[in-house]
Amino acid sequence: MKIDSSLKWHVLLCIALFVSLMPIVFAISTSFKELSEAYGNVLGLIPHNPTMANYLRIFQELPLNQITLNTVIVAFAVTVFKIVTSVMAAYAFVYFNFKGKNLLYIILISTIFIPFTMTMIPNYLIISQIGLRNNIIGVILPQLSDATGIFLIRQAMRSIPLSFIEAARLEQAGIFHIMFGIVLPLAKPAVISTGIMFFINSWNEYVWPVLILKDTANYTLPLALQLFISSEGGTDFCVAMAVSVVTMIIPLGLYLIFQKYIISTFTSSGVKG
Amino acid sequence: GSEQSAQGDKVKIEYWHVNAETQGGKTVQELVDKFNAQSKDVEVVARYNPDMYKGLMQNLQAEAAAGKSPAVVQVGWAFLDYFSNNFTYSAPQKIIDKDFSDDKNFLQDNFLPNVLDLAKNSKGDQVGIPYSLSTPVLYINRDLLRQAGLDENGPKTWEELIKFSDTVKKQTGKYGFYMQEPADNWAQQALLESNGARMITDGKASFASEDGIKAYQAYADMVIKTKSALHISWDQGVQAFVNGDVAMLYTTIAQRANVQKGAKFDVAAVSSPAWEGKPKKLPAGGCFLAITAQDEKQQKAAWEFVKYLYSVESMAAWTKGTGYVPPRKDVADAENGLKSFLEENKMMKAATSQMDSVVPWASFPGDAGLQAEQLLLDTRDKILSGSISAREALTQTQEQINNLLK
Amino acid sequence: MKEIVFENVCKKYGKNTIIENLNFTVHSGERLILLGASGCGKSTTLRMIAGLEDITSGNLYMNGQRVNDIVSGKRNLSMVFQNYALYPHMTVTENIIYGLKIQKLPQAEIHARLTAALGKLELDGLENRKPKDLSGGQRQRVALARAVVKRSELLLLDEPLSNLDAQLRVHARKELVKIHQAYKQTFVYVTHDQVEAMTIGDRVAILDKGRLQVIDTPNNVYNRPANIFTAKFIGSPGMNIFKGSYSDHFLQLGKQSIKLSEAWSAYIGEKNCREFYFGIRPEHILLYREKHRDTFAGVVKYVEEYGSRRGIYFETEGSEVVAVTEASDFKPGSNIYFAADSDKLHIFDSKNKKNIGYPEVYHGNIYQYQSV
Amino acid sequence: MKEIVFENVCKKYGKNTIIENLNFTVHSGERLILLGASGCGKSTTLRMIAGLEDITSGNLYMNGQRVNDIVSGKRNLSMVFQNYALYPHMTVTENIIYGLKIQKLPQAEIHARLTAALGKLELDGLENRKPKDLSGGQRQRVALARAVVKRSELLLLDEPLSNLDAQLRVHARKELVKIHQAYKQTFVYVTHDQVEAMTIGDRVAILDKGRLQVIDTPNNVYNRPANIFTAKFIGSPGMNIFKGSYSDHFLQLGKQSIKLSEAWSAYIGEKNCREFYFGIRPEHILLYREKHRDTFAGVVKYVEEYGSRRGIYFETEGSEVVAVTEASDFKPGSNIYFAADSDKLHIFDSKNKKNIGYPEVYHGNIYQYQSV
Amino acid sequence: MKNKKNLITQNTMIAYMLILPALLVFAIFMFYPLFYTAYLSFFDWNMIKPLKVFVGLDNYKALFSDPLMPLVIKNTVVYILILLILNCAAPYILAFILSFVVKKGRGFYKGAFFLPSVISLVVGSILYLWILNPVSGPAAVAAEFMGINIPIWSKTQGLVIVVLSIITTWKIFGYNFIVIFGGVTGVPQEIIEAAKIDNIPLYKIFFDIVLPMSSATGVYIFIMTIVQGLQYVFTPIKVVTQGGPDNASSNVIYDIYQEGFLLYHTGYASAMSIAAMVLFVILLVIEFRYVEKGIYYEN
Ligand SMILES: Nc1ncnc2c1ncn2[C@@H]1O[C@H](COP(=O)(O)OP(=O)(O)OP(=O)(O)O)[C@@H](O)[C@H]1O
Ligand SMILES: Nc1ncnc2c1ncn2[C@@H]1O[C@H](COP(=O)(O)OP(=O)(O)OP(=O)(O)O)[C@@H](O)[C@H]1O
Ligand SMILES: O=P(O)(O)OC[C@H](O)CO
Ligand SMILES: [Mg+2]
Ligand SMILES: [Mg+2]
Repeated sequence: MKIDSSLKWHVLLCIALFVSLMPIVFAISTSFKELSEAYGNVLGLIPHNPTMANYLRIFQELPLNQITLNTVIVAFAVTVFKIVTSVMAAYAFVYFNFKGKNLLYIILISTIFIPFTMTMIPNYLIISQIGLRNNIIGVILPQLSDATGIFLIRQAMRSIPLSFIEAARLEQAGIFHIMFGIVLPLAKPAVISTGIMFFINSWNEYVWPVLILKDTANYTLPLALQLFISSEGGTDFCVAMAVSVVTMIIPLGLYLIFQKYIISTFTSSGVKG
Repeated sequence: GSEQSAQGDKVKIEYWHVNAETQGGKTVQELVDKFNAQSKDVEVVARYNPDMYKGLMQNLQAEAAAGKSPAVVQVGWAFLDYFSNNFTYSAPQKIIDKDFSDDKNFLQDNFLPNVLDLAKNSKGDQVGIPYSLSTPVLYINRDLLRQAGLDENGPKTWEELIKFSDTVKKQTGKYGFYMQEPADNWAQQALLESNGARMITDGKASFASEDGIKAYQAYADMVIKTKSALHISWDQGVQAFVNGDVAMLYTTIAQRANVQKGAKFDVAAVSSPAWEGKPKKLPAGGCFLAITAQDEKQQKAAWEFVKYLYSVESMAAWTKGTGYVPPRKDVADAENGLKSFLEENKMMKAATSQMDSVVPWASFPGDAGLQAEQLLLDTRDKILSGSISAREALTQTQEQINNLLK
Repeated sequence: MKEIVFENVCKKYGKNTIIENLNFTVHSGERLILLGASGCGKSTTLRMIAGLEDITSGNLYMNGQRVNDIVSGKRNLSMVFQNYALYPHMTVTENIIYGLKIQKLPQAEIHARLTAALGKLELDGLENRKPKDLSGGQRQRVALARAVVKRSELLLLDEPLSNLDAQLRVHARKELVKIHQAYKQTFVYVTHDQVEAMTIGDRVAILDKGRLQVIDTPNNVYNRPANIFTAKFIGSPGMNIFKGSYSDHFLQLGKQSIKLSEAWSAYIGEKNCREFYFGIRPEHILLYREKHRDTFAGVVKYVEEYGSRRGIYFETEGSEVVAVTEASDFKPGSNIYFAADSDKLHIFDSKNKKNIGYPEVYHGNIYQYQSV
Repeated sequence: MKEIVFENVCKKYGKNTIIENLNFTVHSGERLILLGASGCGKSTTLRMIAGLEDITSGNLYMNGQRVNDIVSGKRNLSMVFQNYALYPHMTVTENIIYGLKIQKLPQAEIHARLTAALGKLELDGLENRKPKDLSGGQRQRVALARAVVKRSELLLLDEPLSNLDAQLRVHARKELVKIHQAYKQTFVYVTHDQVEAMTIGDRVAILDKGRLQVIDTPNNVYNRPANIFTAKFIGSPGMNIFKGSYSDHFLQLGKQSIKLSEAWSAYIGEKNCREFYFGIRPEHILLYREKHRDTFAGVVKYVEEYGSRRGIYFETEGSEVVAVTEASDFKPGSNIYFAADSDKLHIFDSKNKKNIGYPEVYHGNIYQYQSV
Repeated sequence: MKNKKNLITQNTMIAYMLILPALLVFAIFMFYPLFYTAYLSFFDWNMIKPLKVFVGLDNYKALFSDPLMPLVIKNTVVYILILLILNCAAPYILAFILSFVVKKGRGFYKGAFFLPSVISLVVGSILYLWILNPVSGPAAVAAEFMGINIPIWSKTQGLVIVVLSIITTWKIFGYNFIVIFGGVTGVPQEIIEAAKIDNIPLYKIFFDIVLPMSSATGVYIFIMTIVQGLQYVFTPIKVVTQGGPDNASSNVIYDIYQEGFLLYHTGYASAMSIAAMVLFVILLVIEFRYVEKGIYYEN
């Protein structure tokens, strides 16, 4: 009877999974198809005439290594900085009392709601003025901090029982020990999930880099993808899918490699000891 | 930005284009490389701007706000007025007159007047030179037409097209017709103006004439009444045609490569249909080149480059790479031009053969022009969803637009 | 090595007063036991010493220095938390040596202390487990180990052995005393186990609803309880207390009366009191099946089995009395007669509920502390 | 009302075997105590009964039905968790009545049970507190109240009173027994407190490293321990065990020997054993300052104060012995002589470590259970 | 006393130091642009004209009389509701099922659900545009086998929002799921066990115990779904419908974009931005005032 009741759930879950994974399979399969087959044989997941042409094309036409490297640099830099600044700020908001704390927090957090397009032009002017146009540093700079991160990590820190901090205080642990020895490990799931979110978002970011980056050699992957999408000329769907696959391959790979670790940080929180 | 490079004292200029890899991006780079190789004192950097002319315009906006500007830009026809009103540019003839007396007659000699007129704004200034030219054509699925017992060469008139469409629907159960529905009214303009309506008369919207209403309603009836025409977004419409689910596709010649590569059936392109007894009026798609270089040296360099792009060889390469129709007079027949290419690519003929019907793409004047265009888009959705008649919708919208334009 | 002085210390949570005007001294190097009913404020007191709880008013001194505003980390103490507060993300070893690593002790020293603590607390083999994979008692021992390895001047222990079995508890108790002998730390030790209090404590402080009731040696607390609260609190079951009156050698309890010893009669006469409470420990009550001279009568309500002994709860004159006996023939509902050996009486003032003292003859009368 | 049968039950965590081949029955309506050293598997056993822990192999039956795969909720039982497991976001009241509300009991009934439980466990006034605003003992009582109000057929209690003071513990103990008398549930009760085990248990099961050592009445467990482990485990300090040999009325311990009583001599002769372990409880050892006939000699190592009594740890023939005495004049380092009253001896087989039994004359010899 | 004072100032110093880096970035790249935006909202300008015409509150007035506004706001609310159901409620339930009901294959499901979230929404949008093509996409072809006709959602009012939300969901579901899963499994096992012993039905355990105890995570996901969801859904709108048909899929953020970057009503778009921000901040304050009170935090 145990098996019975969970079978029902498994069926449900598998349907959900199918919906969720099918597009990815579809993308991969299409990237190995010729355009005519992409149109004609929509349901077939295995190409009749598998072709590498789509991949060859992007590798030949684009400095793909450089573009990938750019994307990696931007995504890592943005993620690391956002996480560091967020952790620091969240820590201050949770474990210190100071004047104007709540007001400052509300002000910072309310910026979560501001669409990036709103601040885009003034930011572009700033970046231009300091001569970082067409430079990935210019892409990175305005993204060194993030209210969302502060918010999430603060939430997580607030869920850590005070008694652990108390125990550490008794050990004469200073702020850095408490931060790195106790709070961070216990808030690790939150920090990692926020980091993942930052990474993914930055990896796929498009609007801002488009504005800043001009030369193909400075491009990031999502910009490269745009090269194959055109409303007027028609999108070369197969090539676009090949770029998409290339674009997703690194985060996907990273995720698959660290999946165990990532998932376990979420599940092993066991904060209540 | 456009800086002077120390190396070789070449003037470095930027050329902004919208050509994705699927739409001639490679050709842009080839042309630029060739130019750079042969030019002693100019070096061009080509910069792709995603998201078509709108995207380019956005980037140009940001650039201008930062006090910079490229030297040569592609400007979509829809942005003709907006561009000329808001950006600093140099009329090509002005630069020619100042520094390049040899080229004094370059424009008159090489371009049809109706083509040159395409790049004139509402004040009548020649803002730039037409570069990418496209017209709407009718792609047909011959297999389907045959299956429905119809003439495999497609309809010649809209009236015929409507019948064809209904027949296909009845005979095969598939859709008969799809007219492109991007974020512009380009194709719809062809439909209306060919029936004798005018989108704009004397700077005012005038599409809600009887002719306009009739044409639009006929189109809407296919969608709503007989349900033989498809009302769907552009990519999906093209996909449906290429997949063989729609018999006729009315869209730009620029989609030729895509359709040709993707379709597995007997596909052809024929010229835009006309309304019975009326002349065709087909809006020009694509773009013109404008010179936005600010200082003299740059302007000179820009012209050198522009002139190069309009050479017969360059034009031919451009057409081959993109599927656009050459705006220059003598390219199509020249040996070093497109002669052999056009012979091989029958589909192109549908477009080149209707060049004499080209009219400017309606661009509502003034700052509200873009908004007027948006209103027309909303109107299209309203009419095609059947929530409101073409008459009512067009009349209302016309009034609204004219209020805006005041 | 740390002397701790409470001076009018109060602690409130919102409007609730938890600790009221606490005044006492923990001598340097002594082992002080904090006893008191559940919820009386023991943990709170400990946490105030540790600096984890703000002091609402009053002063707390350590070695003469006022420490109200000194943060925990600067007080040089270690603590075993009632709920252990083990770091869930660290292994047993990491939990234990975390503080030592912070102190930057040499690796060898850390290792030595760790090994010693693991051995003493029988934690070998669990070094790499996380707290959630330990049993309750194992967690508690890790908490104890963590506190002990620090060898700080002051050790605060909040029911550190409550989840250990008797053998291990005896063992741990011994180890704690050994540690104390080696390092002479000041201990403040909260426990509910009276045997633990008696064996470990140099002195015992008893709290009731946040007020200090008594602070005295374990022996005195048991044999010479300073007031009724203490008398009832210590011992299990606690002392029976009756409201009585005295007249002419006779102790009157409701309608019944028994004769007191000469010594008591003289003493009470001397003290000149009429109304008082008298108390007798359950294990000092003599029970009879039949009425005797100088016994009170009652009816058995409830019998509690302690193995070879029983707790007989019976009612007399409207109040419940408990006696502990080896006899097994009292059943609920049966009549019972009892006497109090006047040698083993305690008498308290009816007003301030304080012990009025003992006649000289009984001064040597120190009974053995017994738990059932 | 629930009978529970363990049949070859095993439990492993990964490679660690925690419970090995457990076979025993908890009779319907009995109060069974689980005793055992910290980490021996008591909580695990309880959790298997509750259905919170998968059974690795073997069968568990309740009222004859195999329940290995029956989910907790369907087993109709309540449980007091060792670490309370209170819902942190609910108030005391909400915690207690949550289960009842789910059962859709009438409001009045819920209210009545709540009020009764609050009263019995002295939780009045705390109704609206959240667990984190309670003291340790208060939390424990809430956990107890939550389990008790359900009145289910089976009550599992994991050290439910460990954080209560003696008075409250006596009181809660009484309440628990009353509840049992009223509803005759089956109790399975884990405790480290031997007094609790003796007072509450109908039978006591002793576990060691996941194996059942003995299951018997409290009296027998104390007075007639079935094997050496039990003998050492029960009592605090536990029984002293020596390896000895017997020849001709004399008990040989290393180089020393003492004479045994006739009864023992005869019994041992009858059993025909030479080598054995003999055991004596610390409270049954007689201590002398000077050498007497039939005494062994030793040197005092360590003295533990229990208030009026002391635990004297001394060494003899290389092993440590502990005796409990009222005498106060044994100091570490001094010589000591001791005898074992042969009335109070226990003798175990040297191979299987089981009790060989007692000569007939001693059959009535049931000593009182004592804790120091 | 002196000591405490010192301590306080020292602690305050540390606190400020910790916040400083974030604050610096914010000041330059967020607050300054915001002020600039606020400033622009009082002008009629198209971003490049040399002349900014001061119009006072005209932009705001226009905002309130804009006939599109009610529609856009309604759409925004509908988006929020759908996104909340799909990306807050659904993953919560799924996380609960996976952590307390179905224990086998947990890792696999978690991994698989998370996969799409690493993929860019542009790709996702294009993919779905194809897959969900109601005439000739795989979904339509498959549905045809079963005799179902897929409506032309991209041109159907109401439905278009649902489909765009589904595309967005495809992307953010996995991430939300995994974060919520972390929160849900953070509920101590014993507490769930206590409830199980009491034969509490699963849905009750969910609502009475898991939800309140993981509410810190819940609120986070709730807010993130609103904020991120609205911003994320921007991409599919842009790629798939451009706000159509007849604005039926536009939302506040897309509308700001359209006004600002397609129609170049910079001043007006700025006014819209500021109004939207004020609206969201009010929501946030309400959240702090009322929601946070009901939330269970350890400290
Ligand atoms: N998840 C786990 N993985 C490995 N070992 C475990 C795990 N959980 C418990 N154990 C071990 O199982 C043994 C039995 O644990 P259990 O909690 O049943 O002990 P116990 O008898 O209740 O002890 P205590 O009296 O200290 O509470 C312990 O040695 C413990 O370390
Ligand atoms: N945050 C709080 N708000 C209100 N009252 C509290 C709070 N924390 C504790 N209390 C109350 O303070 C009193 C003292 O608590 P404390 O933890 O010191 O008791 P304790 O003596 O250690 O009890 P136990 O032996 O049960 O652990 C208790 O009655 C408790 O309910
Ligand atoms: O592709 P083009 O340049 O022909 O333009 C025609 C389309 O309608 C533009 O959206
Ligand atoms: Mg406490
Ligand atoms: Mg346990």
